[in-house]
Amino acid sequence: MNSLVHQRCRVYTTEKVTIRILEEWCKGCEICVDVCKKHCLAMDILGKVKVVNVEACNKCLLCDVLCPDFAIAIE
Amino acid sequence: MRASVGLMQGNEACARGAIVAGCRFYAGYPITPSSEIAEELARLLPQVGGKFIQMEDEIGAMGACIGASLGGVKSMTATSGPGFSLKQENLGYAIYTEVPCVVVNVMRGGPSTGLPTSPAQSDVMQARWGTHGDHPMIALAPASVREVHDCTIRAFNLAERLRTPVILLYDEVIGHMREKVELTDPSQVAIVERPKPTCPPEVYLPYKAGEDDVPPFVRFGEGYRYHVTGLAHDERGFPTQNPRVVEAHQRRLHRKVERHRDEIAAYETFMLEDAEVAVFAYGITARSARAAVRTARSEGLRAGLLRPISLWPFLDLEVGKLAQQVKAIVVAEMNLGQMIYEVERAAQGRARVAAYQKASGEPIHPEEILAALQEVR
Amino acid sequence: MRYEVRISGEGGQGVILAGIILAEAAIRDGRNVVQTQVYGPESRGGATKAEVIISDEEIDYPKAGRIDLLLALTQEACDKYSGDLKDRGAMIVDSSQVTALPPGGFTLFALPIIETAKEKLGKGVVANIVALGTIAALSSAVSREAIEKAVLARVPTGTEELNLMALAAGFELAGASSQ
Amino acid sequence: MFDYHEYFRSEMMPHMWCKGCGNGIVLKALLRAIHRLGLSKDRIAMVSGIGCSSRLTGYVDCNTLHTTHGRPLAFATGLKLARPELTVIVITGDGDGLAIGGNHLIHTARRNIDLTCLLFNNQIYGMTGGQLAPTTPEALFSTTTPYGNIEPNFDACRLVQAAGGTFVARGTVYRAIPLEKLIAEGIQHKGFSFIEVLTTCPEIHGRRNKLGTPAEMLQALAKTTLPTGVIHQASGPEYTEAYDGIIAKAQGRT
Repeated sequence: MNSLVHQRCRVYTTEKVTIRILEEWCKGCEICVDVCKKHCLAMDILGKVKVVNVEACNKCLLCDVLCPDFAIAIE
Repeated sequence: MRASVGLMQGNEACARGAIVAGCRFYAGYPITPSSEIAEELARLLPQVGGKFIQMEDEIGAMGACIGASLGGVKSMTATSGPGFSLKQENLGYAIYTEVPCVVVNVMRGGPSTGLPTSPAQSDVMQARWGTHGDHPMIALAPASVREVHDCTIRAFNLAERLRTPVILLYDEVIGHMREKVELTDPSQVAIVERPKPTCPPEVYLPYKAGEDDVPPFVRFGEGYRYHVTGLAHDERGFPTQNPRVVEAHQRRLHRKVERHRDEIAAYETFMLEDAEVAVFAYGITARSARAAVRTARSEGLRAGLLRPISLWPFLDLEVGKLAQQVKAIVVAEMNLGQMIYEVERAAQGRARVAAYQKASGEPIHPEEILAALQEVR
Repeated sequence: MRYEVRISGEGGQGVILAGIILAEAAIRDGRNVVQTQVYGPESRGGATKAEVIISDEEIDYPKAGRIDLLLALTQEACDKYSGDLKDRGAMIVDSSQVTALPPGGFTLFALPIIETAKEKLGKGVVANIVALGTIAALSSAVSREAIEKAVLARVPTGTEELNLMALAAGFELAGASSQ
Repeated sequence: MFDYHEYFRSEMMPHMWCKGCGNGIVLKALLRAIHRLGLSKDRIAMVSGIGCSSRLTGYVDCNTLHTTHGRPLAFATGLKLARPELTVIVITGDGDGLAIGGNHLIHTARRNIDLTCLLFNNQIYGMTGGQLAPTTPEALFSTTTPYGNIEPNFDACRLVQAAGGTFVARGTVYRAIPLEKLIAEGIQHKGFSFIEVLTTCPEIHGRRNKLGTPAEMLQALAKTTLPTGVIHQASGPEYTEAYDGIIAKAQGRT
């Protein structure tokens, strides 16, 4: 539902889903990591979110709607 | 409305002047001795398609006034001393965000609740410095019912022309008294509208001023989407703490008023040509001063009167010139020392500056000013 | 010449309206005029007053202070507001209400204003208009034509005749008194 | 495809809210609601007061007004009366809207003027560094209650309902999709709509009171004992429409 196509995003994609991460805007609150029941997301050593298992994403959109920093988008 | 002669109250003249000036929004809160302005506008505004609202407090009234003005409607609020104190924060907001509006203060005795039904002239410094921060200010002080009407129109014209609040200051006596007035046909009155942008929305900068230091204004909802904030802001209207931008903005606000000083400045001189002593008096006190000058002349004392109609910006040049001409200036005011300090500053020691001050809740009587003139002759 | 009139009585007697009508009559005569009154707690109940200054010149100081003509409809108003009546001024009092008079060199007219309104006209509320009639008749403040027109312009529709009768009754009282 | 960025002022982003602050989640829900209703950016005015949440107006590309502390409803009332055709959304916080601006809230509700007010309740004064708010729970700590808060807190929804508001709802940032729906309903409602949003302040409030990680604070909102959803809805004369009746009467048209 959220698109970040115009931004400098890191894109993770499969046939089912595209996850875009706008690292610049991520403040590292970890909300997305904590709410993801499929453990698709994790924090990198710089404290930014990264996708560790794009295959597991079931598009529940929790990370998308709960990221307070507009840094993650699920298509 | 046509040109008319009739009996009119000061506060009523203010309300009628507002309608002629194109005021179509009033927000206020009841307070003596200004309430008749609200009562009159509650009746008149809907007749011309305008809107009146009695707000829950003075602060809200000032806020609503600014909101309506951003909606593109000429707006006004009126109050008296204590209410004027409450409005100060939002008044500063209107100055900084350059939202035109007219604020009337019908002065009564203070401080605090003071004398609700008695006159004073003790808010002239509050008008100048009541809101915090460094800012310019425009204030007009009419001395008759007719002048209340005309100054209200002028206040709107200046507010719209310069995108800034303008204060109208007069006292309880002028607000409440009824007087014979002869009003000009409203169709003959010059009405000023706020400057509009000529550029398309994409390049519009809400706080970028032209050569006259006044940025063009566009009301909300016309496709020119922009931000208004009381935080220090740049030409786009966005908050900034960049010292260079902040300083430039502050200086432009001052320059905007200063460079239009001649447009704002208004005063009346009475028997001043060959005067050796002069009275400096405004509002109701100027009427007593005029009577005193007449009597002084009949007794052989060459007295004259300088009556400022615009109080702020202060008439430095005019007072400076007066100080070169006369040997003494009596500053008569219904407070224990406010405008006298401005007169002293402008006189620069070139003439003696003497005070006649009164803070009893009664207007100064002509005989009191006459005695003061005789003392300095 | 500056001419100062003070109309006094108690709240509800229409004293302020009488002041406004007098002022408007003076304007009809082509003169300058300022009208003031008391506001606030002082105007609620008890004594109240309206003042009218009439002049051919510009009126600088707008407050009355040397009264040429004082009208008092109550004893309290008379006591409270007669202090600055000029030595040779005129005082009109309601004869049924005002019995104790202040000392002074004024000319006194004690007239049954309220009684006339109540009994002759059947409406106590028009006492203020009767009073205006006496003022117009006993002073040169306003012309009879002007005061008649001013009354007609201010009173509620349907009461014009009653008010004109009240005004005439005032003139009559004054005429009887000055004969 | 919907893109939040279409509604941003790019030069103002990213926003200034702290790590984990719930305000961004409310902003998202608001933008989705606006998108869902198909409102034109030109016809929306957003009016805010002072505080963390009130910074929201700076980020949205519409007609925005960032006013003085506690006064956005008063400014918005003037603006709405001047331009009834605009959709006016008021952004306020618990300190802004319930403490310093509490008087405006009850009277705006009483008038039933067609504004939509989003009150961000994060239980604390965040912008000024964590002082007691009228919504801070009892016994919690703030910089001005170093020994614990002894003041009972406020139920904003009951207040607004009692004052005459005709649409009263409460949502949380944890239930962000229902929140979006509440906001959309509030905007569509004719009259004064009030939506209290329970949000989180992990940095200033959460840390001091050991309320857990940002995610834990979000999840705790799911367990709120306060009623959520639409709490009260009624119909009544809307103020600007009622005033049109006054104009008609004054002009002798009725």
